Amino acid sequence: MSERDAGQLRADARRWLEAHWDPNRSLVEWRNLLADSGWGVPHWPREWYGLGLPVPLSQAIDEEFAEVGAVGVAKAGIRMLAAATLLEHGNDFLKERFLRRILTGEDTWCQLFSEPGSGSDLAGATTRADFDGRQWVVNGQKVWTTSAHHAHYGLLLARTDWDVPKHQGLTYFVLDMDQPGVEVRPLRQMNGHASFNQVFFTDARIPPECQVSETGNGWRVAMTTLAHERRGADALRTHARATERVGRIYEEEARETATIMEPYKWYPQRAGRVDLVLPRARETGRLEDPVVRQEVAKLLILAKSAEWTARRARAAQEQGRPQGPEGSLGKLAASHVARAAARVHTLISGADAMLSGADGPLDGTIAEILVSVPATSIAGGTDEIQRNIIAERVLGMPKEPRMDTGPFRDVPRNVGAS
Amino acid sequence: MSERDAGQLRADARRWLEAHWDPNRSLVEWRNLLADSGWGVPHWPREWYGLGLPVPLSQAIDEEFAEVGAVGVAKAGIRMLAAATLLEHGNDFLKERFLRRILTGEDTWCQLFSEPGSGSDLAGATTRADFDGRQWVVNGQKVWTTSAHHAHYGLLLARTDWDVPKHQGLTYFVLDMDQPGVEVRPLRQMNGHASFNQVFFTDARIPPECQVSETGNGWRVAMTTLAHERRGADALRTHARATERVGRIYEEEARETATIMEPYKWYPQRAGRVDLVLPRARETGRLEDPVVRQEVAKLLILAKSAEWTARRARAAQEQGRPQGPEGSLGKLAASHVARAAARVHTLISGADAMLSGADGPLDGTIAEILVSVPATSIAGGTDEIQRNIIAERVLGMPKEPRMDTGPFRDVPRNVGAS
Amino acid sequence: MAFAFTDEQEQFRDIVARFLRDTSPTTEVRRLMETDAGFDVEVWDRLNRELGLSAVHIPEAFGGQGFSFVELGIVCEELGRALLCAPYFSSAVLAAGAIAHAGDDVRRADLLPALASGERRGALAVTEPNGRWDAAAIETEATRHGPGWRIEGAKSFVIDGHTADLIVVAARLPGSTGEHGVSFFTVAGDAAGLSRELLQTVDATRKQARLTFRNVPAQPLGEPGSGAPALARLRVDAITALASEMVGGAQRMLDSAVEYTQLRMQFGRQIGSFQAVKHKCADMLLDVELAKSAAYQAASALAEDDPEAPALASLAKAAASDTYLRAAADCIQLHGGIGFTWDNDTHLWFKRAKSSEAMFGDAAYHREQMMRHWRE
Amino acid sequence: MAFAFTDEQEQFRDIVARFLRDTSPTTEVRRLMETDAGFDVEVWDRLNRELGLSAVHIPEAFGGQGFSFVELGIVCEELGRALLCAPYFSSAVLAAGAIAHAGDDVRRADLLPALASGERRGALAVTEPNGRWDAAAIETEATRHGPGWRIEGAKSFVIDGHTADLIVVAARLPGSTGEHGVSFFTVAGDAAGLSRELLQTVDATRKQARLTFRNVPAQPLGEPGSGAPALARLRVDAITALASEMVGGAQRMLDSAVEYTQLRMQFGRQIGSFQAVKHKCADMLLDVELAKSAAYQAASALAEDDPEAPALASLAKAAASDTYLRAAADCIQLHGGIGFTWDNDTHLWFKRAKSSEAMFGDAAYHREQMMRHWRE
Repeated sequence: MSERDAGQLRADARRWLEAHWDPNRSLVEWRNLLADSGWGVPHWPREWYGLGLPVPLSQAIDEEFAEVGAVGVAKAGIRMLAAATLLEHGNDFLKERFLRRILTGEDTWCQLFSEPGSGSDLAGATTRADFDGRQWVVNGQKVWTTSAHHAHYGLLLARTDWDVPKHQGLTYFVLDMDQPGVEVRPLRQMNGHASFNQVFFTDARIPPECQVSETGNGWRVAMTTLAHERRGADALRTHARATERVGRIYEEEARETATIMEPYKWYPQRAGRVDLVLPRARETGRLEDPVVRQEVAKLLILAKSAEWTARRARAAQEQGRPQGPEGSLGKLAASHVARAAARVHTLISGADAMLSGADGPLDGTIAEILVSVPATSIAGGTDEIQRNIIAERVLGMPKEPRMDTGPFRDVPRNVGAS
Repeated sequence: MSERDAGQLRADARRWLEAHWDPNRSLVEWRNLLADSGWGVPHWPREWYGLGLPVPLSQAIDEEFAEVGAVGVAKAGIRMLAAATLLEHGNDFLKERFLRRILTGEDTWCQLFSEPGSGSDLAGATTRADFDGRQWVVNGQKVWTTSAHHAHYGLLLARTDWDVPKHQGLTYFVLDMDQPGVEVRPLRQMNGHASFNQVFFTDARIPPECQVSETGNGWRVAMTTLAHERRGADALRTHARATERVGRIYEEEARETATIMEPYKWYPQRAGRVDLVLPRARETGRLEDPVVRQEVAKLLILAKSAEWTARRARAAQEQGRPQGPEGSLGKLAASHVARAAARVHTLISGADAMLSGADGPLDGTIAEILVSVPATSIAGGTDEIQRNIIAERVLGMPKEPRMDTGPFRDVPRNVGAS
Repeated sequence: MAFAFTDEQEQFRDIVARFLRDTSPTTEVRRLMETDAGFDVEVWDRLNRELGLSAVHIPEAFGGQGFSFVELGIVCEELGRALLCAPYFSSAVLAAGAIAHAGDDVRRADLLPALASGERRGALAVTEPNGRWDAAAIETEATRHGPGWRIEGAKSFVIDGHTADLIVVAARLPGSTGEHGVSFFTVAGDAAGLSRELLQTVDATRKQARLTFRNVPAQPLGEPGSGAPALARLRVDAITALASEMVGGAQRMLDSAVEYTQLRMQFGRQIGSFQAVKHKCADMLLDVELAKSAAYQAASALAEDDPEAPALASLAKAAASDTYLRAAADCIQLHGGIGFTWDNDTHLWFKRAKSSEAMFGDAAYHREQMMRHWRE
Repeated sequence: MAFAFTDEQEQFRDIVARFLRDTSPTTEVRRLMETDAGFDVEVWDRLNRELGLSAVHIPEAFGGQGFSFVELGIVCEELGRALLCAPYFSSAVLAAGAIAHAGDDVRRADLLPALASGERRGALAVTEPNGRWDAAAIETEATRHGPGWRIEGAKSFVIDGHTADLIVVAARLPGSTGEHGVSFFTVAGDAAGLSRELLQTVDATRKQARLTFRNVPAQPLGEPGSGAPALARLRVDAITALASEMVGGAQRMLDSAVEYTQLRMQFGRQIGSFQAVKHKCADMLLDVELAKSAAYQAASALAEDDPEAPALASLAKAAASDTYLRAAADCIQLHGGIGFTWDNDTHLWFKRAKSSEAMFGDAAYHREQMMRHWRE
């Protein structure tokens, strides 16, 4: 599409917004308008609430929305992973049934992949779904489920065949969370927060029409969901701002955002809060100590280099270059940065590093950093798994001999892990 | 044996030494006397040049020798590994033929185990020995062979059966180094020294009576040799002193020692020369820098803790306690110490760290440290191999699945590596 | 000095370890860390009645068992391994140590027996809100008041200060500065004018308090104003005992990691069979053994009044600080997601490690202390 | 600033890389490092005639191609990767840089074209036997002598100083101290009173010399005595270019390790399939990519006259120092025994890494420099 078309499109968007945007509408009413008009997700197909535009152009439209401060469709949380997955793999029934209420934000979703017995090894899931002739019956347990306590639906990966290799025995479902067979319990972390849940299934039911993948083909569909997870995280960030304007719709959106962001409020501390290091070192006077300066410098070198490396990766992509190794390195770098930051915060804080809550430095923020950082090198794939991926996919090094290629029934696994 | 017997024994030794010790004898003449009398290796069996005494008592005798400054049998180098191996596994012919000239020092030995294609994986040796009906014919290559250029005999591990698992197809031989089929070439290291050799075999010959192990049982015998290697290193140390007295025999012994020690002259630099760190930091004034003090302190903490850990292991053994993990950790600790020492020497030397030889600090010693330290984490088993050993043997962690358990012929291996 | 424990010492260690296995399972640790007092009176009594642990290193003349610092180190190491919630460190190590080093025989005879028997619990108040641990940093003042003395000032980071029967306070004479004019005084836990508030701490298994003294009656320990040497010696005791405790905790983290990685299966294998996991455990073992050697060396140097003891104590504390935190962090890492949960026990040791790292000076501080001894 | 190379820059890199693959195989590196001159005249000519590399960043007005420091960084990165033995760094980066920063247009027009064409080779003599690289450390004196000037003193660590046609010397006016009174002078390589001796260096692929000036005739570059700012700017150029060279070398070490561990079999497997080896390579990659980003950032900051350039240059040098040495040491380690032999090429880069680490200030020095910029 040419410059001219882009300009034309922006004009159309502006005209449409002038005609319809009103901060005093209700959030759902407005978003239904967006769904009907296609302006909410212009890169989606015309038949499903979109305009079938290429992503770059849809960004132009986002800018027009930002221009007038117009609220967009519900983007944050797992719901966008659900939408992307259903758009790519769902049948018309599923799209018809779920997509609109995803966009309006009326439905919240959660992802039911990880299990106590299969963390690094997602494909080793042992939650089972058995077809009783009328519907699927689910038994087992999932864990690390964000928002499960208020989610309406879950994206479920369950084992439907135990006699084939593990990747071939999984099926992908949409599960209705609001039923007796589903129990959600909060999972408390070592930093005191409970941002995740455990989900227990006892003869939970799934009607046949809520099966997303063909039986045994769930892993491929799960790959789609995981591929969109990064973009989801970005959406989360962009979503975080744009919440300080007046009007009923902004209040409703702010409430929605608050609920969605709640589980993530300690994430900045988990990353080590490098931003606090220099100010703290100055205020405490520790920056006068050359030994402290060396440690601060090591951290800043690491953090800045990691940031530049990420930018370099994005810049190269924007130039249409094949993504270099820089991309896949970000997560591993983040672990180093977080650990180093925790070390330096401890060094700077001295005895105060022993104090938490209201007694602790920065009203407990430093303490929260110290007890949250260990999650960085684990959550979303441990450093060890990242190194395997980097070595095999980026450096092209040979895989290790595998012990789990036979029928899943015979693969040694955790018994009653939790 | 009781205190009394020990006293009696010391008295006998003293009396014998008074009667026979004479610094103006030739080294070989004296050592033949020791072999005939049994006083040279009292812990060896009576029928083979010893007195059949327990090791502790033989140490008492060593002390009596030291007392009068009497020279002992030839101990240093590979020859003592040869002796220990032959005593344990050799037949009478082999003992008769080799042991005496080992003790007198007339014969020098070398160890022919490592190959270019099998370093960490000794049992993967591909040097072959084939029996032609009259004798064994050896073809292949060995490497990292100390003293091969002046050795009379070699302890050879060669493959005699390719159709069984690798540990079962090896045979242990004594090889006469002085024959046309054996070519010795020096192997130069990155630090410029050439303390090792490569040894090439082209139809080298071994008479059947020089086969030490049964055919295919060589690995077990090699284990004995390797087990004695540590003690051998100790002997080397103790041997290093006691060479500054007058008399023909001392001169001959000094020459012998010089030849044997020659390949090891850079070993102190390889270990990092921690002893030089504080003096250098003082002389250069770098110790005034608190950042340098931190780095020196980290090194000293590491080095002293490693030293104490080794002492703790020995002390526990002397108390007859089962050896704890401390023992097997020494080599891995030494790698950390050496690397840290090289780092600190660089930090202390500043721009001078770029200079070597006569232009370099301490007449090139610092430079030699910097280019020798990398050997510490490789020679005698890489750090990676050490960690496997520690994890499996000390911590009892499970072994990795093995890919090399089938017939050796079918095991993937290096082709023409060197 | 080639350090090795005697058979008697090894047996003693086994007895302490067995007692702690029975009395301090993590269920108990979790129960007690949620309480304000932070310890179980009955277990405290048994620990003293049955094993006499508070008396271990106190001279027989003052109701103790008269063992050396090596035995005290063994106790601390096992306490650190089991993470026992009890005022042992505050009372038996710090308060008793201060009295032993600063007091004359009269005060010793007066105070030590009750601490040795565990009948009374002491606490040491040296550090102030500035967090420093050296004499020069002390601002709390002790002033004559008729026959007695009065204390005015604020102390912080006082371990078990909110529950102790007896507070040993470091204070300075009015107008004095630096090392001069500083010495110890004793104050009753329930003295008028003393207010004590529990601090919120990263490590809930060891309680700390902020103490405010408003004209609080106190009795001097030793010659008022000349306690700097006693304080210096006490610091060496404190970091040596703490280092012993820390290596015990580090060993527990290693044991836990090795055990879990052999239970946990992923990709059809025990994760303990993966090289990355094995090598991390091997590195932990080396790390822990080195730190142990340093702690043992420091303890036996103290036992033998070796003049090197202060340098060796700083060395041991620096080694233990780095090692314990690394071991705890690695133990979490090797547990994966489960290791970051509240229900998994690893974080209890991780938080103790983090807190101990900062207590009485961090690794960088003690490396510098060590180098001051060895500079010339 | 989100840094990315343009397509033109990537093409330029490919051209340089291809040229170096042809002209600087390790057989050549090994041959040349054994010679005193340490470079091949014919390759030097081709490098300038065919690619004009010495001219890349020199203004067109003075016979250069007028590209930015980013292109210079690309050249240095590729030279470091290939370990080319040539006086590029000494002449094109250091000597030409000094003339460009310190000289007036007359001297520039007089001197730069010959360096840009490679027809003459320059060297920079700033550091003295004390090894320091700051103005205050300069003791060599420049004194007026009739119409001209004379240099008296000793310089060391002068890269290619024994073969250069033109020496750019930093010297101070008699009686001056600190930054004041320091400026640059040019001296002919064969000037009377100049003695030059080759130094024995850890890194034989880059020659360094000790220069002694006894009343040597010299021409001033810019106003005598006021060259401190030029020297300061030159230091930023030097460490940025060196950092670029170093990350090129580090990348080569990674490539070599990845290649070898897939060829080498032990225990019936490619050693590259062992997790310990894979994870070490993954860590190397992260390390190298981070150091590259820092080097690119510093180069583009210089290209854009960003006031942050000095801080970013120190950051890049510190990162490159740690990364290059680690990468080279890991590469040796991953080669096992063979990696420690003379015949294996790894040690050539290891020695360059070790030497570059100490050149123009080590990592700790540059971390401190960086913090001075960011302190407030």
